[in-house]
Amino acid sequence: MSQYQEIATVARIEKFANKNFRLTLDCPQIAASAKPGQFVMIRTGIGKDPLLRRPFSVHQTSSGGRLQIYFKVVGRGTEILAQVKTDQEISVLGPLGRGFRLNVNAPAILIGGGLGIAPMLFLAKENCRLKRNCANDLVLLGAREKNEVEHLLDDFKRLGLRLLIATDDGSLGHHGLVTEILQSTILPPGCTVYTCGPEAMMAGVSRICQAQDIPCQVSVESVMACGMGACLGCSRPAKDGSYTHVCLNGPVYDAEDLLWTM
Amino acid sequence: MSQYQEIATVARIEKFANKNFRLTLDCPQIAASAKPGQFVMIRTGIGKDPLLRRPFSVHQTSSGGRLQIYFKVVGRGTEILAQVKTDQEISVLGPLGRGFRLNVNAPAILIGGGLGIAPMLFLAKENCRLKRNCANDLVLLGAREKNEVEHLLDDFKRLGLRLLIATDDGSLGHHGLVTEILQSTILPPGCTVYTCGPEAMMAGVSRICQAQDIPCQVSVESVMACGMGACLGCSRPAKDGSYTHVCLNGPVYDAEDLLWTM
Amino acid sequence: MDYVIPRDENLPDLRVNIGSLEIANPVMTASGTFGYAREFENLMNLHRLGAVIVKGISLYPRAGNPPPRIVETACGMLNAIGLQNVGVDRFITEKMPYLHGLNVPVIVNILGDSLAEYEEITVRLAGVPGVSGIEVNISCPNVKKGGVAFGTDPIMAAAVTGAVKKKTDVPVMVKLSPNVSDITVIARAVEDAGADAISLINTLIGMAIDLPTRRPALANIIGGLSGPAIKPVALRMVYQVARVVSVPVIGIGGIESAEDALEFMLAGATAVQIGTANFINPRASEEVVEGIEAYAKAEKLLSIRSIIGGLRLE
Amino acid sequence: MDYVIPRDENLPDLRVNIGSLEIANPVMTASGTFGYAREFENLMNLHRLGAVIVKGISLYPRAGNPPPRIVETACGMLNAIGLQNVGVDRFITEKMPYLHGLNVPVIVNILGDSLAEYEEITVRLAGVPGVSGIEVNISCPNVKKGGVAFGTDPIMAAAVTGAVKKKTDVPVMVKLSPNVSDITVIARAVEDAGADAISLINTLIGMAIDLPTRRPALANIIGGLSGPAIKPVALRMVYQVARVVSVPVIGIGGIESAEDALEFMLAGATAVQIGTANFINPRASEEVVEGIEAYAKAEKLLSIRSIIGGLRLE
Ligand SMILES: Cc1cc2nc3c(=O)[nH]c(=O)nc-3n(C[C@H](O)[C@H](O)[C@H](O)COP(=O)(O)OP(=O)(O)OC[C@H]3O[C@@H](n4cnc5c(N)ncnc54)[C@H](O)[C@@H]3O)c2cc1C
Ligand SMILES: Cc1cc2nc3c(=O)[nH]c(=O)nc-3n(C[C@H](O)[C@H](O)[C@H](O)COP(=O)(O)OP(=O)(O)OC[C@H]3O[C@@H](n4cnc5c(N)ncnc54)[C@H](O)[C@@H]3O)c2cc1C
Ligand SMILES: Cc1cc2nc3c(=O)[nH]c(=O)nc-3n(C[C@H](O)[C@H](O)[C@H](O)COP(=O)(O)O)c2cc1C
Ligand SMILES: Cc1cc2nc3c(=O)[nH]c(=O)nc-3n(C[C@H](O)[C@H](O)[C@H](O)COP(=O)(O)O)c2cc1C
Ligand code: FES
Ligand code: FES
Repeated sequence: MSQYQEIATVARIEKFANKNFRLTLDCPQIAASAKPGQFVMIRTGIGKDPLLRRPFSVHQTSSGGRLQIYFKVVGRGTEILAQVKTDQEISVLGPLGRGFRLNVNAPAILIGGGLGIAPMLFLAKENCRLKRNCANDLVLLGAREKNEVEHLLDDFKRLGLRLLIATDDGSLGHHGLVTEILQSTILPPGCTVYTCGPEAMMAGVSRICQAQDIPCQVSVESVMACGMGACLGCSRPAKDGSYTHVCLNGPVYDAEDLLWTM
Repeated sequence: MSQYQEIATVARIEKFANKNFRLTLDCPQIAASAKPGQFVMIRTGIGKDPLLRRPFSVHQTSSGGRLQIYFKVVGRGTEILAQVKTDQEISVLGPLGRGFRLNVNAPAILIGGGLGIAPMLFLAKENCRLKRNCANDLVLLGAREKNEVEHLLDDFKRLGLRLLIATDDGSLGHHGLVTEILQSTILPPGCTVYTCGPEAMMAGVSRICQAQDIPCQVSVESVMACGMGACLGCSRPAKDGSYTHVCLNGPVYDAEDLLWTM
Repeated sequence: MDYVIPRDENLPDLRVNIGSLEIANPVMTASGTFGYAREFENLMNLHRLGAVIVKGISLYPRAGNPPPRIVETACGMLNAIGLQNVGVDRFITEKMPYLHGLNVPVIVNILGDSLAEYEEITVRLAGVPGVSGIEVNISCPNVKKGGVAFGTDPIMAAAVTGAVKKKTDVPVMVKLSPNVSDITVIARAVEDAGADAISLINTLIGMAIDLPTRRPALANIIGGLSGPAIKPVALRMVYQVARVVSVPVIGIGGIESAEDALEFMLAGATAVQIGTANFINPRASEEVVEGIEAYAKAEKLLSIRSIIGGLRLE
Repeated sequence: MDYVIPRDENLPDLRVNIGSLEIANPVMTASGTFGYAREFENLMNLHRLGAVIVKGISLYPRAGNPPPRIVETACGMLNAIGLQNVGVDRFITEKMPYLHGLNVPVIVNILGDSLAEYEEITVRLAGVPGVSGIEVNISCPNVKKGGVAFGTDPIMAAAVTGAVKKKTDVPVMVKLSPNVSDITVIARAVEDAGADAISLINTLIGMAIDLPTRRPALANIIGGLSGPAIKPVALRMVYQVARVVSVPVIGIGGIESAEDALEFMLAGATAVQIGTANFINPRASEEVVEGIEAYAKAEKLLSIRSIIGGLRLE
């Protein structure tokens, strides 16, 4: 498993919703080895404050050595990151963690909620690339409002996947939760669910899957200091009573291996 | 005495030598009340690191509400400051300290060394404005090399002052120290010397003035936390054995009131 | 002396009590970081402050340490001012009249090298118009006991507290040094000795070196660390002490914003002091008052007192 | 075990000695911040390290604390990992073989709730191939003595040191807690008890609160503060201790660069450990080695030992 600490150059900055940004980074080594569901750790500032790197899922990579992240401004680190300029250099560490275990023989149901959409594009691309035909597969995207998701739709559509949207305010697609669509949709037999999003959403998805006996992989979050298994800070209770470390054993897990408290 | 904490906008950035920069700030309240020899305290970063403001002499002001500083990159704070962009907002506190006590009845000899040239332009302008005729006055500027001083010459020349230059490497003017010019020049009788520059230079100037009984005002530096008399951090031994506080009692002193150890 | 604290019934009640002293809001300025208040009059509204705590005053004037006295560190600063001050007598004649005129409670931070000095300063401050409280700085070395700080020995800390209490009628706050193994032991000792409130923390002892010259960055070699860097230590000590004493605890250390101040109050502080932040933003303390008020409004708190110690632990 | 340290005569001599152990350069990784080294193998050249110090090992496996275990603070971080580790037996079978293969001295950080536990871990580590030293973490609470940390009481600190020394032949470093009134008292106690070196500092005890939820930011409420924020405290303690003990002092706390490391050496440290910086820059420790080498070359030092304690005070 190769990992790199790379000085990436900011190639492009896209501002979607008020607080949602997509960065394209020139970052050839990491881009070449990243797998869907893996993440990178980024230094947002140059000084000693903020001190720690921040984790972001790999949103997509290009064969030209580029890597994208899609993020929301929620605090100091992301606020600084939202202010980068084109050609600026930033330090990126990755790829980190265990990504999705894509079952190319099963129809794939990809469910992304909020910023959890970020890794889903990469997974969708990989899925379609490996399967060639992904007409049987389905992408469900949930967001608070239209703005948070519509700019990403083209990228998904281009892959030829079926796409269903839910927004909390009804400004696009189903008015309500993405889990509601999941429950009301007839899923292709033998499918596998891959999901990333808010904890409550993933808990809901995993409950639904469990009830229908559908394999479900979830990508979860945790506070992280190192992202590489060195600090043991990113612990999360596992089903077997032990702690699992999200940066090393995750971020993608079989839903049934985790404890869901919500 | 009015002081302001102002959000200034960067109007212009000039890069002179490799590490020398001049910033023009839209900063109307401070610009309107600053006097030559006073200084401002600037927050260089947005985070908590670097924590403290950094002091810079007022280089010049304009009636249009602009204020300039002229600075050299020597550490973290100035490095960040050198990277500001036009239209960026930065927090400026000032005007602070006691400036030069300009004697309009005496010929003025202004001596600036290195970054000590910064406050001298403002003083020269004020001197010429108040006196109308400043043909009797003299400006001596010292620098390590040509690049450090030549970009400022036009601003001085425009005022109609006599100008003499010394550079350590001889790339412009006298090859040597500015104190050497001072000693070899016949000074107008009854003149007053105003100086700012490296400690050793000011010590030299003050020695020469003392020997010839010429009144000499010096603008000195000190590390500062608050710049406004609140922390008592900027102490400097005074001739009378007490400590004086550079931000409040200075930065401009009568040379004879200070202790010169060099 | 009684301050009439105007209360707008539409605004949340920000008043808190430090012993018998009621202050309009829980925000004070920390000793040594706000001069004698006058330095800030052009830059903020001094009347918005809960109280002003002035630079530490000793019996006789002190010249302080040679420079350099300060140096910046990561998210903090070290200072070794050396307790420079004009002495209690000149403080009373030169500084108190202005402070008295502010109509804001003034708390005088005092320090001494011996019990007798602490007592004598207190005696001289007794009855001085405008002095609403005394804050006893026990971080100074006790010259009689080989230079060990009063603040690191519970018996000495209690002795100073008792001595000062005996000589004054105004509330006595005792300001503890964080450089101890168990802050609760010292806190309990000064509470038992009669302290009306406990201020913490003073600075952590630190050091910085200038590599190019291979010299200490401070002429005094060691100095006191303050600023955001120390906030986690301060918050922890406030939390620990507030659980074991019943007098008010005043939280100090790295507070820059209303959020910081509110965190200290949740941890158990009745009030807070703003220190190093005054250097970076002269309006810091006023902004903290405004921010606390806005928070109280947004959270519909009738009184800010309702959040003191309100940390959720279940 | 003897390491053959290749010496290029054109390069400055970076070797230093920790008791009977000679290391190639004064840079080690701090316990708990470098995993078991393997985590970094793709990202740096592990062979450049002076020594690797592994995560604290206890007699039995420990699950550690519930999350959240970490939170960022100003220029620092708090951790309450809860000493999660696989226990000494699994450490020896699962982790040591890889570490042994590195040809870099491995120092095992150990911790216990009682003297007997410290002794037993030491016994089990005796003779394990690749174990070049033991670092005794005495910041843990002593369960037998009501949870007071071994490291805050000189008598207990000495007892642990003596107990471990008796059971091993490799050098024993004792790692002190900075949360004490007088670090020199503890340092002298462990030196007298036979410590071959003194590591300092461990983390300062701190706390953080999440205002929106009004909850502690860490499930454990309090945690250990590390990173650049604590460097001034660490440097001061290294300076104070190096003046009163004759065994090597190992400087730890907020070291990110060669400059930081050299400052600790000027203050009296024989070697340093890189902690939190590993999280931000996995190459940090290697870069510190490179930077120290470059400094030694530029300053024409025959041996890096010549700057230990070289702070200019005149
Ligand atoms: C494996 C992994 C992958 C991730 N991928 C993405 C991604 O692709 N896009 C993206 O936008 N984010 C992603 N995140 C979350 C992202 O790391 C955080 O939003 C970011 O670290 C916040 O940093 P900050 O400095 O802005 O906020 P901080 O200043 O650290 O925190 C500010 C506030 O935000 C809250 N906060 C902290 N982390 C989160 C979080 N994860 N979600 C919501 N609130 C939070 C804090 O509790 C605090 O109240 C991922 C996290 C993990 C662990
Ligand atoms: C009243 C006053 C007016 C000033 N006016 C100007 C001005 O007009 N233009 C200008 O360029 N500078 C001026 N200075 C100096 C300026 O404040 C410092 O250069 C600046 O604070 C350095 O900040 P930094 O963060 O870049 O360096 P730091 O990271 O703080 O320091 C980096 C290194 O530079 C050294 N250093 C710190 N201060 C100085 C200094 N004053 N001179 C040289 N080395 C220093 C430090 O010892 C350290 O080794 C003035 C200082 C004072 C007190
Ligand atoms: C420059 C300076 C001078 C100080 N002088 C005093 C003093 O005279 N008496 C005192 O009790 N505390 C003094 N302190 C400590 C502060 O009052 C406060 O306890 C400490 O700085 C921590 O708060 P902060 O992090 O908000 O600055 C001083 C602090 C600084 C930075
Ligand atoms: C996440 C984390 C885990 C740690 N675990 C241990 C440990 O197991 N044993 C120990 O002695 N010190 C432990 N420490 C303390 C470090 O070894 C070091 O003493 C401290 O972090 C200060 O150094 P720094 O500022 O460079 O990080 C830990 C520190 C961190 C941040
Ligand atoms: S983030 Fe450090 S071990 Fe996972
Ligand atoms: S810089 Fe604070 S008193 Fe001068």
